[in-house]
Amino acid sequence: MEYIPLDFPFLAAALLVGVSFYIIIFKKNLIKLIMGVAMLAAGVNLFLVSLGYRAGGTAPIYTDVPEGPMVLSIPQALTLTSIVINVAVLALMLTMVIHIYRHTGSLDSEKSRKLKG
Amino acid sequence: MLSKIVRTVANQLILFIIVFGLYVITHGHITPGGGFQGGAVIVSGVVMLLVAFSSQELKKSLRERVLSIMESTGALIFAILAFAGIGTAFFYNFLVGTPIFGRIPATGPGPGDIWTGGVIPLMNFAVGLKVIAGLSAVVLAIALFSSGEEVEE
Amino acid sequence: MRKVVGLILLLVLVASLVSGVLLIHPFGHPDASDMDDYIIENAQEETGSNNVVAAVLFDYRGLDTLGEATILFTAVMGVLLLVRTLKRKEESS
Amino acid sequence: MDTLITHSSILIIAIPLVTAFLIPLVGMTSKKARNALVIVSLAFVAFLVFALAKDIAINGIHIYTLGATSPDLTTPTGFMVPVRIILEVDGMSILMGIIWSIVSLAAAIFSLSHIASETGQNRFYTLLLLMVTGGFGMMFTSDLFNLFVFLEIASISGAALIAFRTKFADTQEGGFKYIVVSAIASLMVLFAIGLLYAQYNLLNIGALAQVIQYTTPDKIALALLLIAFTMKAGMVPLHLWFPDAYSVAPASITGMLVITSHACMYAAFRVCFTLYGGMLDAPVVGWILIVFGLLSMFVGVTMAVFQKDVMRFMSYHAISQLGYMWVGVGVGLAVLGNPELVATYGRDAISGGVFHILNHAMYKPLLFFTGGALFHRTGTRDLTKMGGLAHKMKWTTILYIIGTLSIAGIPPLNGFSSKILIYESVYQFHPILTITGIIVSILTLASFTKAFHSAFMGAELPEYKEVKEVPRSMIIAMVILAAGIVFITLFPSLIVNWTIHPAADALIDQGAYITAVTGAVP
Repeated sequence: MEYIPLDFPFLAAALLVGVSFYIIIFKKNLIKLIMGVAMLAAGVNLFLVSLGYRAGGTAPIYTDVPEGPMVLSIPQALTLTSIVINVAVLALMLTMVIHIYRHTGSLDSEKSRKLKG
Repeated sequence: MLSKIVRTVANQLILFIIVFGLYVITHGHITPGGGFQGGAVIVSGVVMLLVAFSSQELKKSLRERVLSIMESTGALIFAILAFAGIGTAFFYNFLVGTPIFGRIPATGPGPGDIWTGGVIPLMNFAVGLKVIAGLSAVVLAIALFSSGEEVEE
Repeated sequence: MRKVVGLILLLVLVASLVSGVLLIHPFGHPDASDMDDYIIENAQEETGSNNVVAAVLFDYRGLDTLGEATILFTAVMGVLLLVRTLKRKEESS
Repeated sequence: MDTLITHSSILIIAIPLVTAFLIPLVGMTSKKARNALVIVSLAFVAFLVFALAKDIAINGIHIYTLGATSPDLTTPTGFMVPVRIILEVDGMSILMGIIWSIVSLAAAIFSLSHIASETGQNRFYTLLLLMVTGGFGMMFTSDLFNLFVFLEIASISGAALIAFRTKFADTQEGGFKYIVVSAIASLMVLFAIGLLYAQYNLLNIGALAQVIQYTTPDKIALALLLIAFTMKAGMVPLHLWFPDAYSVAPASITGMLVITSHACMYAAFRVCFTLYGGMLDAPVVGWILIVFGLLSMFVGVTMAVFQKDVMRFMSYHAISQLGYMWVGVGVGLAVLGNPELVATYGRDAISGGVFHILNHAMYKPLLFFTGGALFHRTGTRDLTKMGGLAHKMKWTTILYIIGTLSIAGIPPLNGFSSKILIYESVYQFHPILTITGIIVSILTLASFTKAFHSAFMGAELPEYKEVKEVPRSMIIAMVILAAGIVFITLFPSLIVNWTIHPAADALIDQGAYITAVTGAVP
């Protein structure tokens, strides 16, 4: 495909962010909350990496590449960084949820709330 | 612990996964890939072992103490490579032009040369070491923890 | 009540995000690319790496990658801190 | 020495980082060596920060380009925009750096005995040092994406440290809330970075500020950045996680978390003043900050009155005190477009807000540390269960009194000097702001007196017969901060002239920040 008339990747990223915010605001289950954060990260990463696309461009690696334009390289580096960061965040979140489940016996964010104030 | 077939296949497959991961790490500066990606490939092999065998079984061969040392070492090598350029500036690529990984490829498309990239291949190795040790430790720790085992300090 | 407020906020957020992403450049045709063009042209010469993304990661934006590696280290330390045994071993104290 | 100064900005970030990588290795062999390593590295970093501060006072903005052939070569030869990551330290950044170096050193010393009976100490100190790295990175970098990376380092290590005492359920919940909030906030920041990058293909704050147009995507990016940073700093409509997270952490970490809140606040100021600067719809954004700042002041102090948990009580006061800074700097932002008003009271309002950051960073960690000292000896955070501790813990009592008088703004102490600066300048903008500030101040004094009464005064309770004064290292840590308070109290004009006014000017003067990156203004 030579040219995509609508900004489908951008729209998909924005909608993915919207859906994940819906999950984060309305869902009570902590695991679903974590899934929401993971989806939010996926949406933002999709947005970042699609920013760098140049129509008809090749990957910015010079080894045996055909002649022609190359896609922008910085968004790819940023996305790679962001993916690793989110892996780290998810690992820590899941550990904490296991602890919360051990302590309270529930994954419901309303029920497990012990603190009042 | 899964059946004997799965365990045997996993035992053989892990070698290929490690070799492929090392290939991705080593060629990070000329082909798609790098330390993070190659490290993640190898850790996926560790996860396969974790599924095939039990976490208690795997704990015997992957000591957390060793993983912890590996991870700190990887991180330290990375930081020291960054520090080594401080004669000019932090993160200065001081190996470009020297005999070690110092060749400069011809500008424009061309076949890759492994001896290029300056500190980049070395940093890829450091990051790869770090990612392998770190993610394996996390996966193993969470698996042990959620199965009720106490993790050594 | 809380749900209504949340829904309104959500709609405002989604509307602004969608309008934001539609107002930037059309997909596949970046407006400005000075910084990236410089890197694509000079990466081979300056860093000797054929892989421009690796050059960006480890040379042009090295501190980001060091930070990224640090975050991974932090998360590993955090997870190991949280799953540690709470009883001190006899011989180590 | 000159070489050390040239590289000092990156060394300040890198030394705690490398030490953090070393801690797991050193900690395996010797505990004493590990503790000494932590303290020595943080002390050396503090020394470097002060050396850099002196250099900046003399030579102006410090700049460091990573990986370039020369550290002051911000743009590649013959090219107009910066390609590499640049660290840029001006008056405001170095003020935050000074605060962070003092508080982190005090927190590390406090931790020595505060967590001495816990397991997992190696990892505790590793994470503490990583948090120090993240904070310094946020304060010194001039690259938006790098800011995001360091924000994540600070928040992930902070969350793990909040959840340090795993045997209690509330710590896990506090840590979880903190990491969810920071993950959402930092992803919003990342989306905003994407919007800005798409239009200008730049990531450096100075270079972006030069070309920014304030288009609709820019406005959305501004909204996202402001929501994210104010949420992370604990401004009122988004503050619900704040007391839950801050009250359950070990006291030394709570002291440091307060400063990470300030660092997020600093990032918000950086975005408003430096990134958008002259293009900004200044009165609107200024009024938004003022209104929510007032709300924070009021809600924080009223919620604090009902708290029985000493750490929650202090956390709500932290929200309320943060409100003063939002109001002070918000007033300065609201008049930013008008040079006359900036000269008459805008600069003073910003100075007041910034000065209050410095003061708050001294007395709030001190108060949290005294709260931690009480918890260390009594094993409870419940104020109603304490009593008569003044007889047993004399040092803690005196230090608590210093902190209380300072937070309430009692005349000779430092809290007063910054509050009076805010009151005077803000009064010319709108009198109601000053009146609210004074009311909140009175309520603060009242609630701290009440807490003092229930914890320290009264008869000795039988269950605390055995209570002793806290160990020496905890007292040393508290005395460091109290000494900071006394120093500011004794020499307010010195502090204002040498650190506060340069910081306020650094915020107002957008051009200097841009020029340092891009060379001459076109």
